Amino acid sequence: MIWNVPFITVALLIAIGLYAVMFKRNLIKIAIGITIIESGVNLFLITLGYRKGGVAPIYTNLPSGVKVPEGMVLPVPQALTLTSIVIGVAVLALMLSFIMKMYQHNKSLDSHSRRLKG
Amino acid sequence: MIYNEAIPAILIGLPLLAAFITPIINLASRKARNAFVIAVLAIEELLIILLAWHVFTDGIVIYTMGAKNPSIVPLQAAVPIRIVLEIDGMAAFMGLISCTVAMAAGIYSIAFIKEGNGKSRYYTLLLIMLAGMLGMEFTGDLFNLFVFLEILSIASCGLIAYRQHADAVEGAFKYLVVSNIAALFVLFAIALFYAQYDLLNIAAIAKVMQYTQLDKIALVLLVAAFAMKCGAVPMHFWAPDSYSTAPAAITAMLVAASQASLYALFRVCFTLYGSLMDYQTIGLAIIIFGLLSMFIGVTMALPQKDIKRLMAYHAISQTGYMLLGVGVGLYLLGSSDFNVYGIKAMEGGIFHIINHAMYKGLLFLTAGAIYYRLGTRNLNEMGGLGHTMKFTSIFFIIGALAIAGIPPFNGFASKLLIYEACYKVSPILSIVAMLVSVLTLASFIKVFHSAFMGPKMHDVKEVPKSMLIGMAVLTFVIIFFGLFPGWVVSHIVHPAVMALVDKTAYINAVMGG
Amino acid sequence: MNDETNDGRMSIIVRTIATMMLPFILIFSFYVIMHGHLTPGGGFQGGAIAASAIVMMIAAYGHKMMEKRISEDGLSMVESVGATIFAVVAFIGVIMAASFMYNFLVGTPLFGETPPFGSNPGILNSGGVLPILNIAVGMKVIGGLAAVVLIMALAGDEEGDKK
Amino acid sequence: MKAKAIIFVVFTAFIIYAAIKVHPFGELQESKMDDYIITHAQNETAANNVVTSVVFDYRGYDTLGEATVLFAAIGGALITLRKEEEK
Repeated sequence: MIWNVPFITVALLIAIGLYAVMFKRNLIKIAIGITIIESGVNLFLITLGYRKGGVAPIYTNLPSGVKVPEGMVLPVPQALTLTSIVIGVAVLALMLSFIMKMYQHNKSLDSHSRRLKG
Repeated sequence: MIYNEAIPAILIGLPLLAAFITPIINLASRKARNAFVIAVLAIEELLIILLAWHVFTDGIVIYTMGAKNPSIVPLQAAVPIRIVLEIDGMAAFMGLISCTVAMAAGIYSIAFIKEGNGKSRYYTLLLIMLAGMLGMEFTGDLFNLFVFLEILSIASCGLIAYRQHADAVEGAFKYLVVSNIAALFVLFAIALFYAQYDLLNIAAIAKVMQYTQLDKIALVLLVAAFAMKCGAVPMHFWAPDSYSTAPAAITAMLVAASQASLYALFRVCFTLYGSLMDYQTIGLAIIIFGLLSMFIGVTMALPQKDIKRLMAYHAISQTGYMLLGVGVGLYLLGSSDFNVYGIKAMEGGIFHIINHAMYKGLLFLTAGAIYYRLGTRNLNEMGGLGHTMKFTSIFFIIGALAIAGIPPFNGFASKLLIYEACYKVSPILSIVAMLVSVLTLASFIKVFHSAFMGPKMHDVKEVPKSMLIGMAVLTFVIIFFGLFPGWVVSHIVHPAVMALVDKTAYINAVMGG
Repeated sequence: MNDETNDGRMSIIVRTIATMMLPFILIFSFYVIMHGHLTPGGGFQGGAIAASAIVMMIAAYGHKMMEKRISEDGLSMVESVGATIFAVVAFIGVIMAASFMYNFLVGTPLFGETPPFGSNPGILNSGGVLPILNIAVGMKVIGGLAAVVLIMALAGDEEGDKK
Repeated sequence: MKAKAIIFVVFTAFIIYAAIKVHPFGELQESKMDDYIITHAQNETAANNVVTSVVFDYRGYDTLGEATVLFAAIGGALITLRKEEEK
């Protein structure tokens, strides 16, 4: 249970992000909140794939004495995280350009200045 | 033909490749670009019909990405390592919907979207949206489902914001926030599965699923996420904003997109969890969501002045019918009554999915046609359009009668199945469903009256041919389904329902005996 | 970004150092992309490094000046070409009667060598289609991220003009 | 507002509960798929970096999807911020 501190940290990170999305009115803060949730979920995936004492699963100049496969961390979560980081970048780029456009129209970053919610 | 087995990959790969090439072709000529996009969409339609025919006659089709022999899953280490596409009856059924709507929307957009420096990107994103829907429906892998969910929602957001005015960007932003949070829930649920089973394949997880507490949490997250994305009632707030501000062809696509999420919801409930979960509770929850969606959607629709907003609320209400039908089926699954009328309820619900995509798509396209000529969506500023826009008004009448469930159109066929089956469970369900239908009819009579009837107010012409063809495609499907409901149910809908219910067949196709 | 005068250009020190750093950053990004199948890194990481070099130039010289050198259309063309290469490579797998995304280059002279099992110093000419896909993704990311930053800078500018 | 707060609290509790319930940090329950990939990646994909071979070979289709996401997002951003204002 106490060894689960990394997971609990990740869960708290997700909760912080969710708080920002649900209760903040500033659009930029909503975008930041989503990015925090994103990072939380990515970290969750990475921490799930950790094996005690494992090294990165790369054979180039692998230190001798590393057992294969027990001595390596899992590669699949890292690949999934890579994919999801790229998706996160894409979402962030799109979200920021929406925010810029809305700012040009409304001259305000407050989501309540119009009927926007969520 | 040797490429026959490659159809699933081509179906998803072709629109992606076409989307990447479209900006390059656009440099050469705009006409060539239009022809190219329409040709791709037509090929897609052809291929999906071939594939669906194949699936309905021979059963589940498997395609392993990157393997030497794609049609069998190499079970190294006793689990599938690579991404597997698995197309069963339900997936092929949803693919038919997506391709048909995309084709209609693509043809419609030739004239509807004015030439400008955004149009080549518009088509690019339209193709990506189609690929996203097909990818979601065909995939047999959970993480892949997440990736295509994101593709779908990002492409849709870019298109919702196409008009660039404040409302459109706002609707797109809202949709992006909602769908991204939903996608992250899905990713968290996938991580929970991964932690326990070290698997990502849906069939493989379903086989070893133990229904631990983590699995229950994952179920709640998945159901919440997909319900959020398909616009069922507690999470419906994004739907009217984004539906009403997107260009009409995109709104038709959005309807199909929300149904892809609905498909994912059904896939999770029936295949991933299946017999493990408590059917009655989940079924009852879905029925309640369905009833709420139906009722709240239609009551919110009645006072609307904006024609597309009104239709968007009706879309929420119609989603309720699908949830009701499938929820009743789920509620009865496992009991002895299931074979008697549980199947019928599910047939109704599933049949309603395709019907709704067709007539709601058609209605949004007619609303777009009005907007194209008048430049307004406000019902009070319309009137007398029936004098000049004859074809559009005929299409509107067909769509409106179909949505209200008037025979001989297709909405009647599926609603009748739902009424009959629900009556056996509880008469109240049927009564509410019928009441909602009556209110729907009333609402559309109001629209018809204020938009098309009355004295000639505007001097407008009929819309261009390509828009009419786009609408005619959907109208043709509606009339065909309305005239031959028995054939459609037994040849297309029934295999889809059986594919959804039969979890073991889905698992065995990947994991072997 | 627009704090300074002179069309958002930064001071001469920043500009000179940015110009000096540019080739090094680009070479490093190329190294990361090309060694993606041997060492940590890959197409996305290397592409992001190169895109950040372009963003650095935009920040140092101001987007008005950079717009003359690199156009948004050119960047999105680079992106399209990268994505097309990726999809075409995926499709060649189908045409070669195997499957979508099939690694068809293993065993051929181009990138076809298989490294010995276990720890080894790494062979550049290995990995099958992996290096090609890394380059494709790298092109995509360079074009895409740079185009987004450029167009955001331009859009922000337009709004400044209106005030 | 109150409903929102309740949803938030329930949801946070949910996620933290999940985090506690997951296997202890660093002690995997099951690693069949990954062990196979680690031992066979060099042979099957001819690459030393196992993560890259997962990204581009075993799950290359996901990466195609990821490239598409980036492409779509950038297309969307360019559409949103393009110059002409269409009525």
